[in-house]
Amino acid sequence: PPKKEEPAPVPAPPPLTKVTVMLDWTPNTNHTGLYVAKEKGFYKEQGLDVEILQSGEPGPAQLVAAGKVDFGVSYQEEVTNARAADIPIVSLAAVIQHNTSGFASLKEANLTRPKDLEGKRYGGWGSPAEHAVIEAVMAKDGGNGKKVKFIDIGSADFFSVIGKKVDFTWIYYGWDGIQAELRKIPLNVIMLKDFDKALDYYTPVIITSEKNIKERADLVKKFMHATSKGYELAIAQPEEGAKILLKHAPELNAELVMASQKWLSTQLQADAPQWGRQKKEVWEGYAQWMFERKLLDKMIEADKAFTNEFLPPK
Amino acid sequence: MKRYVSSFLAFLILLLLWEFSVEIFQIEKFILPAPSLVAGALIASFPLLLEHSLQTAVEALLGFGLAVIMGTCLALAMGLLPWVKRTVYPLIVVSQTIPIMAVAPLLIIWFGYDILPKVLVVALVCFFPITVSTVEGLDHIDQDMVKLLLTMGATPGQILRLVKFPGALPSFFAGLKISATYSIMGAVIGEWLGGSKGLGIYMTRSMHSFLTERVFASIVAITAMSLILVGIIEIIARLTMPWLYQKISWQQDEKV
Amino acid sequence: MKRYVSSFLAFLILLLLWEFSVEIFQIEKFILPAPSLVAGALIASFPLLLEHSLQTAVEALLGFGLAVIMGTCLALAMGLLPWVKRTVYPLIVVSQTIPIMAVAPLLIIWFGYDILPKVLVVALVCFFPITVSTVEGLDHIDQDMVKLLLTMGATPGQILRLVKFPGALPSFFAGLKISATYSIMGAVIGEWLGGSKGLGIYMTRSMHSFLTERVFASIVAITAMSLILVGIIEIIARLTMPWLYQKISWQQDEKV
Amino acid sequence: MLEIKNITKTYSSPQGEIWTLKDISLAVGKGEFVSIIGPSGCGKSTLFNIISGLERPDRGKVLLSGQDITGQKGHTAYMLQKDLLLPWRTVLDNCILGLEVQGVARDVGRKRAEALLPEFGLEGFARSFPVVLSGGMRQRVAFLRTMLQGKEILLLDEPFGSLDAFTKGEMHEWLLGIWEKYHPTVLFITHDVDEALLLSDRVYVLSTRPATVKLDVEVKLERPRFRDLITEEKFVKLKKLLLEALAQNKPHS
Amino acid sequence: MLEIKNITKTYSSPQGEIWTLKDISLAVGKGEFVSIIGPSGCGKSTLFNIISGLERPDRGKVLLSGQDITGQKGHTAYMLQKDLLLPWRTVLDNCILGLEVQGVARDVGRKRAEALLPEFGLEGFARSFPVVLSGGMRQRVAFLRTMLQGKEILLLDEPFGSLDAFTKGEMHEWLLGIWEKYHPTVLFITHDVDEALLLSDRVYVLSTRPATVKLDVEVKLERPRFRDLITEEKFVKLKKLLLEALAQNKPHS
Ligand SMILES: Nc1ncnc2c1ncn2[C@@H]1O[C@H](COP(=O)(O)OP(=O)(O)OP(=O)(O)O)[C@@H](O)[C@H]1O
Ligand SMILES: Nc1ncnc2c1ncn2[C@@H]1O[C@H](COP(=O)(O)OP(=O)(O)OP(=O)(O)O)[C@@H](O)[C@H]1O
Ligand SMILES: [Mg+2]
Ligand SMILES: [Mg+2]
Repeated sequence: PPKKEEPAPVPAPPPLTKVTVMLDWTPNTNHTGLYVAKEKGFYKEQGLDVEILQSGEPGPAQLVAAGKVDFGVSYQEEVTNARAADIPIVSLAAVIQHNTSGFASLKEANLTRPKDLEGKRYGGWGSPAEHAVIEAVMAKDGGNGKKVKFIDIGSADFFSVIGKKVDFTWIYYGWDGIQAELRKIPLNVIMLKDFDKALDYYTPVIITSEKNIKERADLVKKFMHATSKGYELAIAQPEEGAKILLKHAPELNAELVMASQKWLSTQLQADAPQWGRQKKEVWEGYAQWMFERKLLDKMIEADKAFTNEFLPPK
Repeated sequence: MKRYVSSFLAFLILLLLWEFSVEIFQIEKFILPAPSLVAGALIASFPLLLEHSLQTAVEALLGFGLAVIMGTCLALAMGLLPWVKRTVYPLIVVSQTIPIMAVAPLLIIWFGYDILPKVLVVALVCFFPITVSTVEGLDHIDQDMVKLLLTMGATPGQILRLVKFPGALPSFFAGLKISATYSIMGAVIGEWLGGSKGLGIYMTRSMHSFLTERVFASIVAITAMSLILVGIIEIIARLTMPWLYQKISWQQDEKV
Repeated sequence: MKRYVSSFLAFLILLLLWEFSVEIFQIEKFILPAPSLVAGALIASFPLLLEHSLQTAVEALLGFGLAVIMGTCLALAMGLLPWVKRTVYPLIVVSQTIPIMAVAPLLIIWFGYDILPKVLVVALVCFFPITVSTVEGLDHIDQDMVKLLLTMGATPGQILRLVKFPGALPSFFAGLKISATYSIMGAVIGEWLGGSKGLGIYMTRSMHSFLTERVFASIVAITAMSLILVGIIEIIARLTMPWLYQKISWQQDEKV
Repeated sequence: MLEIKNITKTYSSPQGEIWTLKDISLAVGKGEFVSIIGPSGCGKSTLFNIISGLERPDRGKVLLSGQDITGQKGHTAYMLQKDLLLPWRTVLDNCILGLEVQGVARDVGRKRAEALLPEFGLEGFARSFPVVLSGGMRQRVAFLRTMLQGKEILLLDEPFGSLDAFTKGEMHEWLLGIWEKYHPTVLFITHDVDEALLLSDRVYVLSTRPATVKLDVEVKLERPRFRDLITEEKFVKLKKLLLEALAQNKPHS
Repeated sequence: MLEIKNITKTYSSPQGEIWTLKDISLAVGKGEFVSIIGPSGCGKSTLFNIISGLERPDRGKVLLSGQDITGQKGHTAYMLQKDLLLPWRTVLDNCILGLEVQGVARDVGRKRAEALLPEFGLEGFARSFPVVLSGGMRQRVAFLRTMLQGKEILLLDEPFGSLDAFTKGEMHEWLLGIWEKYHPTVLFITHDVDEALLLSDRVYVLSTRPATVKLDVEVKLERPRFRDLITEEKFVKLKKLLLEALAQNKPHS
């Protein structure tokens, strides 16, 4: 029998570079872009093999700085704090353009504006920043934040406490707010960004270490290009994005993920020219705001805290 | 088995009480899900739970194994060399006051986010009971047995093999059983530090998705796995130490 | 005290090693601060640390007290009524496999946000060793002593007071000491659930502010407080049970 | 004064029924010192448990001064096989344990006990804990505790079983002295033929299980007695008698 | 064969020096059964510890067949005061412990031991663990273990001290039989005068601490001996002699 022709040897693809990303929480719709990029092979196209990890204590900031993971999902407050403590991390992209958090209460409590919160019970986790934020937001509306009663609810979730032990708490609309919609619990939410421009900070953001930027700029660029592509797809096809997220984190509540992803798809890029782009005034404004309220020991150099350099050119 | 009947009944009654109070007081399921709901979640997410459980089991077993090795070596060093015991034992006891959750982040920073830090958390949790029990076992060996072997001209190695090892075995296994109880829990704590698979991950994800019944389902899985591990050790103990479990008939009836 | 000299020296050597390796390997302080830095943080934030420690101490002591009451009552019930022991004991042992961190959020939901859930966490952590030790103490009381009192015509109350209570005391105190070791840690875990004051809060805040040396300072505080508590219990034990600590001179020398 | 009538007792164990006592009858007069001797495990302690009311016989009666006290506790002062000193009580407080149970105020009891300490060789040890006592002293504390209960009859179950031969000898001499002085009514269990003969007015020999009374020997040796009696001819003759009775119990002879 | 020459031993304890043995000399001939009797705590076990090489004397020598073995282990087979059976070894494996330490293969040792089990009343118990044995059987296992070591001299420290009087009597008879058959050289410690006389060819009486040799009695009673010997006249006479020697040790006489 004629000898079968040996198939031409396919040139072995260059070995993939191992890259790790640590999330700021359990996987949620904020992270969909990362999973999409992984699932759709955007990372592989760039020669990367990305592993996505869930975090606990401590957040990813220290791990990124210590070089234990390459990238992390963090938020502007943490990056600011870290840089003030000389921990060299840098924000590469804002995952959501505007702050989607706010003070939520049951509709029947009728707390529609910050001033209404006077004399009400706030359920928080006891960080000094909470006091400052509440006072700032209420001051803008002519209210007195000192009149709010603070109650520690720690790790208890929104739904187990609201309307019982406390009147309002601080939530991310894209997760808890959507869950409330699904449960048909009507809420009033006072969004932070509507009342104090300084509080319209970026949360979450994608970070890496200064060392990576200096020594492995190419890798950072490849990672961010693929990630951008992932988030762009999530913006364009939220249902597809949600499905991919659920495939990688099947423990999540599917209904919640679907609804949340749809809501977020309009928030991710929002009014920015491009997904992920950050503005210096946001970084400086928030740092200044923190410094003024003694939440920071020293002022940070805002333009070192973030960079847009690794986003794909537009 | 028979002697556990009454606790099992008590447990069933507790479950029923729980089921009915949830019903009667209309407790919302995200505050306290009814046992039936938990059972449902257990069944519905069984394949997923199994997958995570396997990861946790691997971590727990590796950590447990590491703790057995570390604990036994340290206990032997302490049991055989008094100055090691005098020096190390107080430090080990004091170290127990350090909350593992406070040290765990350091483990992650030092050893990365892979399986290693989880294994180390399990080992840290498990190693104390094993060490303490084994040291106690070695301490309580009848010194006259050692003396007897000395009169026979035995070497230190023979004394170790013929008297000290077997004499410390019951305490050693007692320590193993305590450690086994905590090993799965240790792995879950380790997973809370970060990772991508395991019951601890399943648990936090469920918690953050407001799926309280799944949180309970994972507690059930943790307990079941712990009990299985303890059971396995009990079986090994019985096989290793038949003399301890031999039925003692009325001693007076075997007269000279 | 003298017998702790060698461990203390070993501890100092460890500290020195740590100090120098941080120096030599240029380990960044947010990864592992040098002991001198920790000492500095300890001194600098002493008043703050003291304030938080007081809160934690109050929680720990209340929880510990609660555990003593719960544990003793349960142990007495189990020690005196065999059917209670047969039913409850296995359940208690199995309950030890449930990670406290998994139940803690429920405590918050059920018992509010005040000091109570923290006290409960401490009590849950502490109550197991106390119960188990006391039950064991009651189990190992010489039944012939009970028999002796019966022949004297003693009532159950008299037997309890004259034989069972004092006979179980040494085990009871052994359990107390183990519990005391874990009580401060329990309070810190409780505080991690949420709160506004206490070492646990101080610790998470320091962690989130990347002040790792303060995290270590709080670990030092936790250890110190635990040791003080254990010491206090040791003193109480010595005062309560003078017969246990009485110096035994060579028994052969007190011949008839 | 104490009469035991046709006592029978069977235990059930996982291995089946254990027939311990079979139709045992014996009597102790007032001020008499009576010993019971018998092989290990024959049921001697069981008999005492029945007399003291700790257990009930299957059949038979216990009479004290003609009154039926079967199954009633508190009529006798029982000194168990072990000394059973409570380690957490001082010597003095161990002595008054029985009085305390009876409801006597501590102070009263302590005074009564303290007066007797020298005679029991316990002077200066009132406030010591039992750990520091030697074996012989422990037995004397246990004995004082038994005496102080003020019961009409003392049941002593192998009080010197755990002592070495020399201490035992001393205790014998001491006990003979105490007995001369107070003449308590004593029922005494022992394994030791020499001990039984030296101390008693009468000796019952029990058989192996199920125990029956094999022999009932009057010990007609004049009192006061001393230790040297052991090697005297009359004594050795009685000993031979007892040893033979015991040997008949052995399964292989 | 075994000679002990001018042995002196002092312990230091927290309460000061304890002078245990003072210039003790004694000798045991080949095939002789020699007993040592003395008050509790006088230093009998200490003497055995020195002979077996576990401890060193302050002064004096231990000679075996003329050879100085002071402080050397492994020349004697020592049966300690407790039976010290290893609970995790079967009866058979307990018996061969000494052989195993000497490096004899297990199989060889087991065969040798198994052949002797019937004679030691242990037939059918080869594969049992010690928990199921009675006190007398335990002592026989310990004795077999000692014999099997194949040493020239056996040191037995109160082997029957923990047995009750009846079991003890049976063990005496059994030991007399074994001794008739094998004629081992034995040095035997006891508290019990009857036991010493019944078993031995010679008895040394030690004084209280510091122990010296008070008396050295040849026991000229014909062999084979049986238990009834105890009540015979020759025996009682010797007993009186020993008891008197012991009584002289008492501080209060
Ligand atoms: N509670 C019990 N249940 C079953 N059997 C028992 C119980 N108490 C004693 N026996 C059995 O009854 C028999 C007699 O026991 P007892 O303690 O009266 O003997 P004894 O003559 O006092 O022995 P010793 O001389 O060893 O003290 C023993 O064989 C024992 O096994
Ligand atoms: N290691 C030791 N350190 C200090 N003193 C000791 C030591 N060993 C024994 N002694 C003391 O030496 C004395 C003799 O002890 P030994 O055990 O030889 O007596 P014995 O005659 O065997 O007593 P018994 O008949 O009770 O077995 C005792 O008073 C004891 O207190
Ligand atoms: Mg008895
Ligand atoms: Mg001795």
